[in-house]
Formats: sequence, C-alpha cells, structure tokens
Amino acid sequence: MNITSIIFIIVSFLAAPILPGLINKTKALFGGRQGPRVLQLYYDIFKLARKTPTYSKTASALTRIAPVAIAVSTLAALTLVPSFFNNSAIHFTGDIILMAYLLGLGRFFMVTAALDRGSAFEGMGASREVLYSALAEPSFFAGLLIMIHETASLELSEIFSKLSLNFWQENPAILFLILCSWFVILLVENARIPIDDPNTHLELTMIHEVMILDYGAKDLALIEYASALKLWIYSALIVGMVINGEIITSLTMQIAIFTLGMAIVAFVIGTIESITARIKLVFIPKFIVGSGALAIIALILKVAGN
Amino acid sequence: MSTLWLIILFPILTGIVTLFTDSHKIRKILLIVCSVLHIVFTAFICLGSITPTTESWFCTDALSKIFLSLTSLLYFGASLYALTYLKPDEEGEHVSDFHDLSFLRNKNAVFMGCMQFFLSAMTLSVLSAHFGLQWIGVEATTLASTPLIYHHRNKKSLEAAWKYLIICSVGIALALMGVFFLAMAVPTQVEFFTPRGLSKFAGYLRTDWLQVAFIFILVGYGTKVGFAPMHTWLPDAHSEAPSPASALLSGALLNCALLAILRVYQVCAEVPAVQALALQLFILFGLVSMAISGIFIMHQADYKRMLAYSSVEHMGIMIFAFGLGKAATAAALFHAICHSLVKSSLFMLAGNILSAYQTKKVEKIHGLLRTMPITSVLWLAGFLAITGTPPFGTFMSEFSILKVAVESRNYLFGALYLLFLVLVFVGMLTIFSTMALGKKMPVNSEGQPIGYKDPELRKDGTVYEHPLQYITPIVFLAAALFLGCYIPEPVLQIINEASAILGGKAL
Amino acid sequence: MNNIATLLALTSLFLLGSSRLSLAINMVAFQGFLIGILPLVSGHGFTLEVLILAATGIIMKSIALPHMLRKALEKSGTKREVEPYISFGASILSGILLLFVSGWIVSRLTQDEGIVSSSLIAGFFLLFTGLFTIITRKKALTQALGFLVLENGVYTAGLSLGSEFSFMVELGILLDVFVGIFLMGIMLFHIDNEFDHIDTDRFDALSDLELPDLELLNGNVLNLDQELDEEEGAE
Amino acid sequence: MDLFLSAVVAIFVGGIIALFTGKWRGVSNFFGAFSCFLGTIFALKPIYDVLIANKTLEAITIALPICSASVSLDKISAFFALPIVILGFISAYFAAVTVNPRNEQHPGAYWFFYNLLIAGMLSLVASSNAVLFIMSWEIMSVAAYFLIAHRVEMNTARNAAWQFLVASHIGTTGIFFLFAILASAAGGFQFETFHSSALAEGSAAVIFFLALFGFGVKVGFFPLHIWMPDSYTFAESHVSAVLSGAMSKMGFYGLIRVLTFLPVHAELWGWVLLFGGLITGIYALVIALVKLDLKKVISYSSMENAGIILMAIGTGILANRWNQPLIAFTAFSGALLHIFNHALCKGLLFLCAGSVYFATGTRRQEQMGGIGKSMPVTATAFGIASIAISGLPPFNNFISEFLIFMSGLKAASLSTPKSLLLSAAVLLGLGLIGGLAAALFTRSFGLVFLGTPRTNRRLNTKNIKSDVNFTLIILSAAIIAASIFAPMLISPFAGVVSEIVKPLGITYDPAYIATISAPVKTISLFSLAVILITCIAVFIKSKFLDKNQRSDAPTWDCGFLKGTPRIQYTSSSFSEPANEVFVSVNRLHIRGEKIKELFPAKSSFHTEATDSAEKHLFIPAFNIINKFLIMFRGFQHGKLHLYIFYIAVTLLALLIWKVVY
Repeated sequence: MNITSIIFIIVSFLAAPILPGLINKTKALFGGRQGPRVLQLYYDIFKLARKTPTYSKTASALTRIAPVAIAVSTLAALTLVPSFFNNSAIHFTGDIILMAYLLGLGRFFMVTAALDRGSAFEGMGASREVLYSALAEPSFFAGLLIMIHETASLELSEIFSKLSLNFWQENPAILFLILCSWFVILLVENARIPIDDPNTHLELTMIHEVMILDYGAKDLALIEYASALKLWIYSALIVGMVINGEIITSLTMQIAIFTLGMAIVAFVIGTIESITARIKLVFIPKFIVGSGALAIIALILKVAGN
Repeated sequence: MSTLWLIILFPILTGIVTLFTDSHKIRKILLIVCSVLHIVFTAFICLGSITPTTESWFCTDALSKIFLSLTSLLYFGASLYALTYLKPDEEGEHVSDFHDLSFLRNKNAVFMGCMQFFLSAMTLSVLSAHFGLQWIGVEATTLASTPLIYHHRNKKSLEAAWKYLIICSVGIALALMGVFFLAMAVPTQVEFFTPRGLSKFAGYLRTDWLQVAFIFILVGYGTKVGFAPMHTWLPDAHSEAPSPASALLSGALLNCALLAILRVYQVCAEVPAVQALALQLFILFGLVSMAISGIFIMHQADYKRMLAYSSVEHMGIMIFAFGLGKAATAAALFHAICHSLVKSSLFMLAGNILSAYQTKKVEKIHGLLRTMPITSVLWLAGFLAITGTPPFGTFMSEFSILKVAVESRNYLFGALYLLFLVLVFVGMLTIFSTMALGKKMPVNSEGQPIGYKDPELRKDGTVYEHPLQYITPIVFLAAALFLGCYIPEPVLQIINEASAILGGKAL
Repeated sequence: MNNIATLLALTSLFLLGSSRLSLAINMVAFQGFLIGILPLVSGHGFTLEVLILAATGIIMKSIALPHMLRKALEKSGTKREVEPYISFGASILSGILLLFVSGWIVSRLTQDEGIVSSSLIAGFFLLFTGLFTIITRKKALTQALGFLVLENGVYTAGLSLGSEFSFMVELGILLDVFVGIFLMGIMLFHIDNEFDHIDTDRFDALSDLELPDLELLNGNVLNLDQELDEEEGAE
Repeated sequence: MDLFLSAVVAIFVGGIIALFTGKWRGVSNFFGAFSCFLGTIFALKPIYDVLIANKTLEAITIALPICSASVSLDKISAFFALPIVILGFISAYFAAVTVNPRNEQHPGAYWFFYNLLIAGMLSLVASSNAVLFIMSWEIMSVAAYFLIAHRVEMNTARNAAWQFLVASHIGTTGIFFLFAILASAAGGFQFETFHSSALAEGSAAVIFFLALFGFGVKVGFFPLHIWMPDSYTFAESHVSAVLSGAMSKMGFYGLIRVLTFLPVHAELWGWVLLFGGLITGIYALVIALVKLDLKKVISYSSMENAGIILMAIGTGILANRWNQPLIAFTAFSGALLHIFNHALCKGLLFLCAGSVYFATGTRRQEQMGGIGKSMPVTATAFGIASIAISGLPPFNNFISEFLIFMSGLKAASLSTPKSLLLSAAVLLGLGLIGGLAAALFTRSFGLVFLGTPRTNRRLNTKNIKSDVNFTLIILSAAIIAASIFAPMLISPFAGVVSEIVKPLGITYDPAYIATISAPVKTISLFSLAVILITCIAVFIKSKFLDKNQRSDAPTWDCGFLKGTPRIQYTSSSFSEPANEVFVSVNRLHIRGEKIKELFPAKSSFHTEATDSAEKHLFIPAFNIINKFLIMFRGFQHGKLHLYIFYIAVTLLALLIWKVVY
C-alpha cells in the first residue's frame, strides 16, 4: 500500500457519486434539457442520511444489515482496483477474482434483502438480477483470460500495466472486442440502459431500482453510494484496460488522464443511454450472452493469431 | 457290508415306520431322531472314523464330506422347521387307507416319511463313488421328493409335482445313457467303476465316448441341478413344495446333482480334449443359467419362485466357477456352502411369510418390518447374503471367482458375470424392498388388516412368530456371516482338499 | 439281436402312429418284453443273475406297469389321444427321420470301431421316440408311456454297449425306473381326480407369464417429485 | 493405528448395543450416539498425527477369508477421514436430539445402521487392501440404503433407497472389476503391490474409466447422479448431511486412490474429468433452479460441487502431464480444500433443512417464507452456508474455488492453445457455476427464511427444536474458522497432494506451499477484515444510527392495495427468467387449464420439473431394458412338453456341435 493507492482510494471514495451526475448531464445534453446538477447525488445522499429509517413490518434484521454489507463489500473491492495505472492498494496473485466475488457478495445481500420484505416486485427484480449477473460472469472472465494470456501476469495492476502499446497496435480487434464485452458488463452490473432504466416509473420493468423500493433514509443513502462506487470501479477497470499507463510517467499526468478517461466513460454511457432504448426483458439474456460471445471471438482470434 | 450302508438304510427304516404311524407326535420325534442320528454319522464320516472298506461303492473324500455335511445340516434345520410348519392331522386322515391306490391318505405321514427317504437318497448319491450307484441315488431323490412337492394336494402342487417328475426323470434317464457311454469310454473292463477307478486308465480313455458321455451326463444331471434351459421344473417345484421341502430341494438336492456332474468331470479332467470341452460347457451353462435366472427374477410376481430362480443363478455361478478352474474351484465349493445355508433359510422365512399372509404374490405384501419383525429382518439379511453383499461368505466367493476370471483374461465372461449379478441384484432388491418396506397394511377398527388375505395380527400389529420358525434361519445366516469374516481352518482345509480333487487351486 | 432291435424300432414307429391309448400301452408292454429278453440273446450266457434280471424286467415292464396304466386309463375314461401337436402321419414320418438321425449319430460315434451296432441304433431311436412322444402328445398317460419308451431306449443302448454293472446296480436301476413309473401312475389317478381329464396341455397354471404390479418396476420410480404430498400427509 | 481401529470398533459395537436395546429408547439413543462421539473423537488423534504431525502409523494386519488385509492410515486416508469424523459427530448429536424421540421409529435399527455407516466409511479410508476396501464400500452402501429407507412407512423413502442401492450396486460392479484387474496384474490384494505392478497402458485406461464410472456414481458425475437428489431428499436430514458431506466424498477418495495406482495419467483423462466436471456442475445448477424442494436443491448443489472438484482434479492431471507442477499443485490443493469445505457447508445446509422440516413439516419452498424470524439461529446458519456454498467471500468455499481459479489463470499464461482451452473451461465454467449457485441459494435462503409465510397453516413453532441449534452453531463456526485459518490448512493438505502424485514420480517443490499460501493469507485477512468491519458497522448502525427507526409500515406495494403473503415471489417465479434461458435442458411440464374467460372460474395449475437425464435417458433406457427382459418371459410358459423339448434341443445341439460334427 503506497501513497498513490491511498490517494486513489480517497479520491474514489469522494468522487464516486460524480459519475452518475456526469451521465445524467450527458443525457440532459442529448435531450436538450438542463438536467440535474453534476453533484446531485451528493445532495441526495446527504438528504437521505439525515432521515430516520422506516422499515416494513415484514423486514427482518437482514434488511438492516444488507446496506452496510453492500457498502463494505464494495469498498473492499475498491481496494483491489489499480490506482491511476499503478498498483492497487492490495494486490496479489489472482486479486481480480476476489474483486469480482466481493462485488458478488454485495449482490448477494442486495438480492436477499430484496426478498426480505416479501414484496412481489422486489422479488421480481431480485430474480432478474441474479440471472443477469450469473450470465455476465463468464464473459468477464473471458476478457480477463485473453489479457492474462497476453501479459502472463496474474495481478490486476500488472495485467493492465503490461498491456503494451504493441498489443494495441497488433491486435486492435481483440482489444476492441474485449472492451465491448466489458462495457456491456459494466452496463449490466450497474443497471444502465439498455439493460435497465433507473429512471423508469414502471416497476415491472425495473431490475436494480425495484430491489431497493422499500429502502429509505440512511439505508438508501448507503446503497446509492455503493452503487455509484460500483460504477466507479467498473469504469476504472475499463479505463485501466484501455489506457496504457506505462507511458505516462508522472503521477499528476496519470491522475489527469485517469480523470479524463473516467469522464469519457461516463460520457459514453450517457450517450448510449440517450440514443438507445431499453431492450425487452426477454432479450437481455441474449444480449449478455452475445457480449460474452464477443469475448470468446476475441479468444479464438488470439489463439488463431498464435 | 460297509458301515456306510447303515447311514443310508436307517433313514429308510425310520421313514417306513413314520409312514405307518398314526400319531403326529411320534412322527415328529422320529423325524428329529433321524436327523440327529444322521448328523452323528456324518460327524463320524467327516472325522474319518467311518471309511469305506472297498473302493468299489463308496468314497468319503473331501468333496463327499462337504456335501454330506451340508445335506445333514440342512436336513436337521429343515426338520426342526417342519415341526412348526406342518399343521396337525386333519380329521379322518389315517395312514393305512389304501383305498383305490390314491396314495397314502395322511399328508403329514407321507411328508415326513418321504423326507427321510429323501435324506437317504441324497446320502446315497453323495457318498457313492460307483457311477451306477450314484445314478440310483440321484433318481431316488427325485422319486422321494415328488410326494413332498405334492404335499398340499391341490391342482397347482399336482401340476408342479408332475412336471418335476417327468422332467427330472427324462433328464436322469439321459444321464443314465451317459453313464453307459462312460463305461464305453474305458477300453477294458474296469475293476472299479468310480472316478478313481477310471482315472487309472487316464491315458487309454476314448475321447469320443467320453465326450458323448459327458454331454449326456451334463444335460441329464444338469436338468436336476437346474441349469438353464433345463431348469424349467425348478421354479414350479420349489414354489409349490412346502417350505421345509423347498429348503431341502434348493439347499441340498441341487448340490447332490452338482456333485454327480463333478464326479464325472473328475474323469474327464484326465483327458485334455474332454476337459477343455467340459470347462467350456461349464462356463456356457453357468452364464446362460445366470442370465435366464436374472431375467426371471426381474419382474417376478411370486417370491418363492424368485428364490427358486435364485437357486438357478447360484448353480450357474458355481458351474461357471468350476469352468474357470484354478482358485475359482475352491471358491465355488465355498459358495456352495454359503448358498445352501442362506437359500434354505430364505425358503424357511418365505414359509413364515406364506403361512401368515397365505399368498405368494409379492405385490400383496408390504411393510413386513411392521408385521413380522423378526422374519423380515432375517429376510432382508438373507437378501444381502444371497446377493453376495459383504461381509457374507457369498461375497468372498463371488469376488474370488471374478478375480480368477480376470486373471485368466476372460474379461468378457467376467463382465457378463457381473452384468447378470447386477440384474439379479436389482430384481431381488425390488422384491425384497417391496415386501419388507413400504406402507404397513391398512387396518380396520379392530386392528385387522383390510384388503389382504388375513394375517392374524396381535394387538401390537404384529404376527406371532414361533421360535422354531426363525431359529434355524438365524443360525444359518449367522454361519454365512461368520464364514464371510473368517473361515475356520478345518473348513478351509477341506475346501482346498476338495478343490485339489477337482484340479483346482487353494482358496 | 438284430431282429429284436428291428422289432423294437417297429413298435416305436407303431406307437408314434397310433391314437388308441390301450393299443399304445400294449405296444409298450411288448417292448418291455423284448427288452427283457435282450440280455438273454446278447450272448452273455445264462447266469442266474442274468435270468433274474430278465425276469424282473419282464414282470415289471411288460406286466405290472402296463397293468397299472391300463387301470388308470379305464378310470379316466379316455380312449384316444386326440389332436397331438404333430399329427400321427407326420409323427411316423418324423419317426423315420429320427431313425436316420440315430443311425447317423451312431455311425459317427462308432466310426473308429468300424462296426455299426443295430441295437445301439435302436436304443438311440427309442430314446428319441420317447422324447418325441412326450413332446408332441397331450395326455399325461402318453407322456408316461413316452418316458417308458425313453427308459427302454437307454436300457437297450446300455445293453448294446455291453457296459454292464454289477447285478445290484442293475437291479437298483430297474427298481428306480419301476418306482418312477409307478409314481407317475399314481399321479395319473390324482390328475384325473383333480382335473377330470389327463390333458397336460392344460397344465399351465404355473408360469412366469404374469407380470407383477410393482411400483418399483415402473419407470416412474425415478421421478419422485410428485410424491411430495404423500409424505407430508404422513407427517 | 490401534486407536483408529478401536474407534471404528467402538462405533460399530455401540451400534450393535443400540440395536439390541432398541426397546428402551433412551438407552439405545445413549449407546448409539455416545459411541459415535467417543469413536469420532478418538479417531481425531490418529488423523492429527498423520496429517499434521507427519507421523506414520504402523499398519495392522487383519485376516480375511481370501487374503490378509492391512489397515493403515496414510495422508490421503487421514484427509478423507476428516469429514467423516466431523459430520459423524455432529449428525449423531442432531439425531440424538431430534429423530429418535419420535415414536414410530425404531431407534435401535437407526443407530445400528448409522454407526455402521460411519464405521464402514472409516474402515474404507483406512483399508489398504482391495478386498477390505470393497467390503467397507459395500457395507457403507448397504448401511446408507437402510438409513434412507429408515422411514419404512413411506413409499417415497423406500423408492429413493431403491434407487440409491441400485445405482450404487451398478457402480460397485465397476469397482469390482477394476480391483480384479489390478489384483490380477499385481498378484495380490494389497495396495502396496498395486503400485509396483506393471500395467499396460490400455488396462490403465480401462481402470481409470471403470473408476470414473464406479466412483462417479457416488459423487454424482453427470449423468450418473440420477439417484442422488432423491436419496438425499427423502432421507432424514442429518443422514443426508452425512451422505452428502461424507459418503459422496468417498467417491473422490476412491477415484484419487485409484489414480495413485496408475503409473501414468493420460491427458485424455484430464480432459474427461475437466469437461465432465464442467457439465456436471452447470447441469446440476440448471436443474436445481427448477426444483422446488428445499432438500432437492441442496442435493443438486452437492452434484454441482462435485463437478467443481472433478474439474480441479482434471486440471491437476493435465497440468502434471504438461509439466506444470505449480498449476497441478494449485489445482489439487484447491480440489482437496474444496472437498473439505464443501463437506462442512453441505452438512450445515442439510442440518438447517432438517431443522426447517421439523418446524414446518414440509420441504416445499413454495409453502415456506418468513421462517427466519422464529428460527433466527437456523436462518443465520443457512445464510452463512448459502454465502459459502455460492463460493462468495468471505467464507471458505471461496478460498478453495479461488485456488482452482488460480490454476486456471496460471494455465492462461502458458502459450499453448490447449492450456488456453483448459483455462477457458475453468474460468468461464467456474464463473457461470458461481453465478448460478448464487442465484440458487439466494432463492432458497430468501424464500425460506425471509419474507412472510406463504401459507399460514405452516410453521408450528412448537415443533422447533432449539436443541439442534448447537450443531448449526458449531458448523457455522467451523465454516468461519476454515475461512480465517485457511492458510494453515494449506500445508497439511499439501502433504496429501504430494502423496497423490508421488507414484507418478513427481515431487512438488516445497516452496509452492508458500507460493499459494501467500494469496490465501491475504484473502483470509481480507475475509476477517470484511467480517469484522461489517459487524462493527452493523453494530454502530443499529446502536447509533437507527435510533428512531419505525418498523410498522407495510411493504411498499406499488399501489397494489391488497397485498397478501401469497402475492410474494415464489420459488418458481424467482427462477423463471433463468429457466427461460436454459429451457432446452430443464423444460417444465405444465398441467392445468389456461384461463380463457374474463372472469374465470377456479382452476388449478401445476408444473412439474423432471431431471432431463432422468426423463430422456434413464426412463427410456429402463423401459427398453424392461421390455427386452419381458420379451424372454414367454420362455417359462408352463407347457411341459416344450420344457422337455428344451432338454432335447440342448442335448441334440450339444451332441451335433461338439461331438458328431
């Protein structure tokens, strides 16, 4: 754990809620609206944190524990993310698996908490969430597999730093395919359009939002914050994968480029959300599996290239 | 006159007395006295105190000893069991009623008398060395056991007895033909027409005649042993006979006939060409018997028939093992011992169930564990024993047979052998678990079952079980269990000795 | 010896062709007589033992047993063997075929010795005829007769091979055969009493054609889902 | 070794005493359970000696009828004895407090077979002789059969037991055959002699596939798993815990043991195990998702974990083949660790299910709900077990899956296409399996323990047995301990691994232990931290932040005003999206009318989910076999003259075939 990673964690900790703001801003831009402020989520979180919670009669202790567990596991995952193209706070062989599964732990709590209130709608969201994330998992690993094969390294930060410029030049198609598939995973895991529409008002079509229908106050604040953090983590992964940090030597430059990268990711997400509609629920599994197929095509290309 | 004649003749005497005694009690006493005496004689023979004076008629080698002691032991068990199994005489059943030749009137007297004749016949066939004498013994077993099968005197038992008599007589007549041919195989007049006597002419035996003789004898006695496809009488007779008789038929009689084949094989083993033929046929008949019995044990509707088919299967296993030779020979002999013990107990237990439920249909019996606790526990134990589940003795023999099959590179035979064993296992498991487990019988307000024939239930919902009904099975099954864990030295020695007689290796 | 063998073969053929049971019994009785005198003409000399054996054989096979079978026949009131599985004409033809088969087998068996023993052929032929009778006829009585013929065949073959055992054994064999057929005779009476006929083709109560209705044997035993309710009921 | 054997004997004798004191319920219970406690505790000492203290125990020779057999405890045996001892102890306690007070059951028989099962398994792992091995194997199977059928009143239990024993016996024939081949090649039944025997390559392959078949039945290798869900479901829960947690592990023991006899492991075997395991794992989960019976779900999850373990073993074999000792070492360690961890988790899950069953009298998830409030300990235990079994941090199963992942990742850094295929199978497969397992167990946990009861007549709080909570707490604690102290398990298990590959002539660098311990250490610390931080945060939140909380509101019902418990999501609706995806494998059979009118009358609707392997493979196969066998029944038609005809034909055929012709 060095100073860079501490800075990174602090920055992430503080800046995570900006990303949804940026996305919303982009969407507003496309829609020709002024839109909410970039820092809107901060306001929301602070507002919620001041309120006292109200629970359903049906809710058990799990409803109370879950937000904390979700936040803790997401934060724990954050410590494993490469900090500004450098080593992550905690890094070891196979750390990415721990990261993926820590996010999975958060999901476990999210889903079971949704079932805790005995609401039909929340159960519905939960049932969708578990399936989509289960399907997304293999394509995540497929992308990872190619990068490991290329870099012969098992630590996330090392993998990213070893993805040399050469690789970009020689195999742009492969990297692009991985990028696409990981981006889809980002959309799936963070409940973005075209998978899920957080802003819809029809509960029947929701996935993520419907699971937290019953939460309010501090709990909701924690969950919203954890969600933003999760989006941050995924974006950081994509930025880390795309941008070769080796050639940028100074920390300030790294931070600057990283920030720029994150903004671009947010912009891209916003753009996608603006120009696409939410796809029909029955097509979502195909969509996710399709993204996995991209990664597998990349894998085949890689093998053929050898 | 050899003292050995005594052991053959005294059961005939007691049998005749039994046949003409009106008192059920005295007949019972005679039955037991006869069996005890027989055991005593057998013990003397096994210990070597009684030996044949000349070689011409009898021999008491290890093979005879094994089968004789099995016969004696099973007979003792069966007679103990018969004491409770036979109902007292009905009114008007007198012994001395010879009216219109319709056989003796008193069922019990005939049954007990014939049991003793049967014992005598079996003893004769086991002890005799002379092939002619042996044939007489085997044929006599058929004759003595036919009335046993006809004990219930109804249509089915009559049918079974008729089939038994005709099929076995035909078979044994063929065997007689074989015995004649066997005599032809020897170029000169022999002094002793016994296995040892013929073996002295080892180099001069005529292959052709010996082969024909062997085929006739194998088919002939094989009918009596119950090799498929000559086994057809066996399920009928075993299922219709009263249980003590079934126990004897299956546990002792089949062995006697098997021994007759083995005696001929002893001669055949002297000529390599014939030996090869014999072993081939042994394996063939063994596998066919196992397959056929497996097929009929699956989907079997009648539990006594199932046990009968299981006898076919085990005879198949034994002859298969003899066909493999080497250590499998000893294993087969060991298997014969275990099988006799287990199968006779199973028949006795089947008798208990039959007398409680009055039906032999598997589908009509459920939840025996509730109604007949002791019988059903033994019934399940018997199932495990008969299917060769460790630690019963049958497992040891079946596994050693498999090992020999693999060792001699008969992989296909080994695989078929296992396949048929599985088939039998599944079939038997189906029947035993249907009967022992499952729902108990529905009962009416008085606690008596509805919709079943009518076992008389006591207050606690069980059927009364007389100690004599289960003491023999307990002892026999315990013995089979014990043999699976430890074979006492004398038993092992005698098995190995017998195996050596047949050209096999030690266990 | 050859003459007797021929006679034996002829009686057998006759047996195959006749539908009248009493005639068949007489034929078998005659056969018994022929076989009884066979040891006398086979050239082993007239020892006392041979004479006793011959006498016993004749008494048993041509007098006692046929007498008993006749009684059984009278009692059952049956006269003819009707509708055998193979008609009488065809039976005779098959008989002739069997005769050839016996001849062939015997010639193959004795090719080393170079002699073809006619009585051995007769023995085989009787054996086959006996089997054939049991297989193709329906009446229990005919089956008993068939067995007797078969037994005669074995005996003839044994004599022709000259494989003689000691007196005692021969006597024992005779006794066994006698008791066997005697038993069959007794059972014929019982069959008649129980069934009012002696047709063995109706003897098929004991078979394995019937399938049990066991839950464990239908394929659904593998699928236990639907049985949840039963168990909950029991709790 | 004396101590171990006397433990086995003690357990066995205790069972016999319990059998004969069956009339006095308490006495029987005491002897049965107490001998189990005593035996398992005694057995721990030799296991400790071998596994951790690195002692070698002196073998003891026993005389058997056809050979003399020796009993010894090497590292592999000791390792596999662990789950038996742990679950044997805990389930005995569970049984002592729950089952036997019930009147209709005969406690003597129960204890006899229970103790026989435990003793049989212990002697199985200790036997270093083929005959003794098979004997123990069969005794174990038979004892398990009677335990499954123990509720004799129930046809379902009987049928399940039937399935079990048939499957087990068919598998055992494979084991018979393979040991017969080994014994005839080696000329003896002792395991030592097997090592030195020169086997042809062909027979080694035959032996391997026979082992895969024979032991595959026990572990639930697709499609040989068919008996497994039913047997585990219809047995008493604590029996299921032992069956799934310990007995199915004996299948792995056998497989691994046989692998040590074979001088070379072919590459093909590795692929078969890898892809077989993969299919097993995914298939199990896909089917489990349509199953509505709580215990059936848990049973299928056993099969899934078997798939994972087989994948790991396959990876190990392949890596050994490719001279990648580190990868092989990682994979084998992962496999062993997973065996151990799975035993703990599965035991806990089944015991929880049992505890739920006592309270509700049903296993149907559709009818449960909200049990957590009245059974908090069970709910917590089940929650922990659910997280663990889904392979999520911070619990132990994650760590073992992590090691298997590691072997896949490491294989990815090799440059051959084959290794890429291997790592793709491991990574993608485990990823999917993990995700589906999470889906499965969130469903079970959520629908059984959370929400409100779906039917109000269920859940009789009187029936809740708080006595059993002890076992649940112990196992939960064991899971947590195994997560936190996982690095300490690596080095004893590494000893087991090196024993597995020793016959191949491979020795692993001792430094490997450190190599794989390093990340595991980090993860354990991480786990500890996550658990602690969460606990502290929850504590702070509940103490300080939730002060004025209200919990009297109804659940938000989106404007649907008449929310009832029945409107909750059910088990089948929860898994409906998933089933849609895998519909070709787990098609539901729907019975019932479709609603046509606007105001429909009362109608019923029923779905039934069968295992596809069962429906499309085994039931048709059984029917074909049945029909084939029935074809021959005409042979015994009852016609005497044809019977004689058989004899005549046989005679003539033999004469013509052998002599005259």
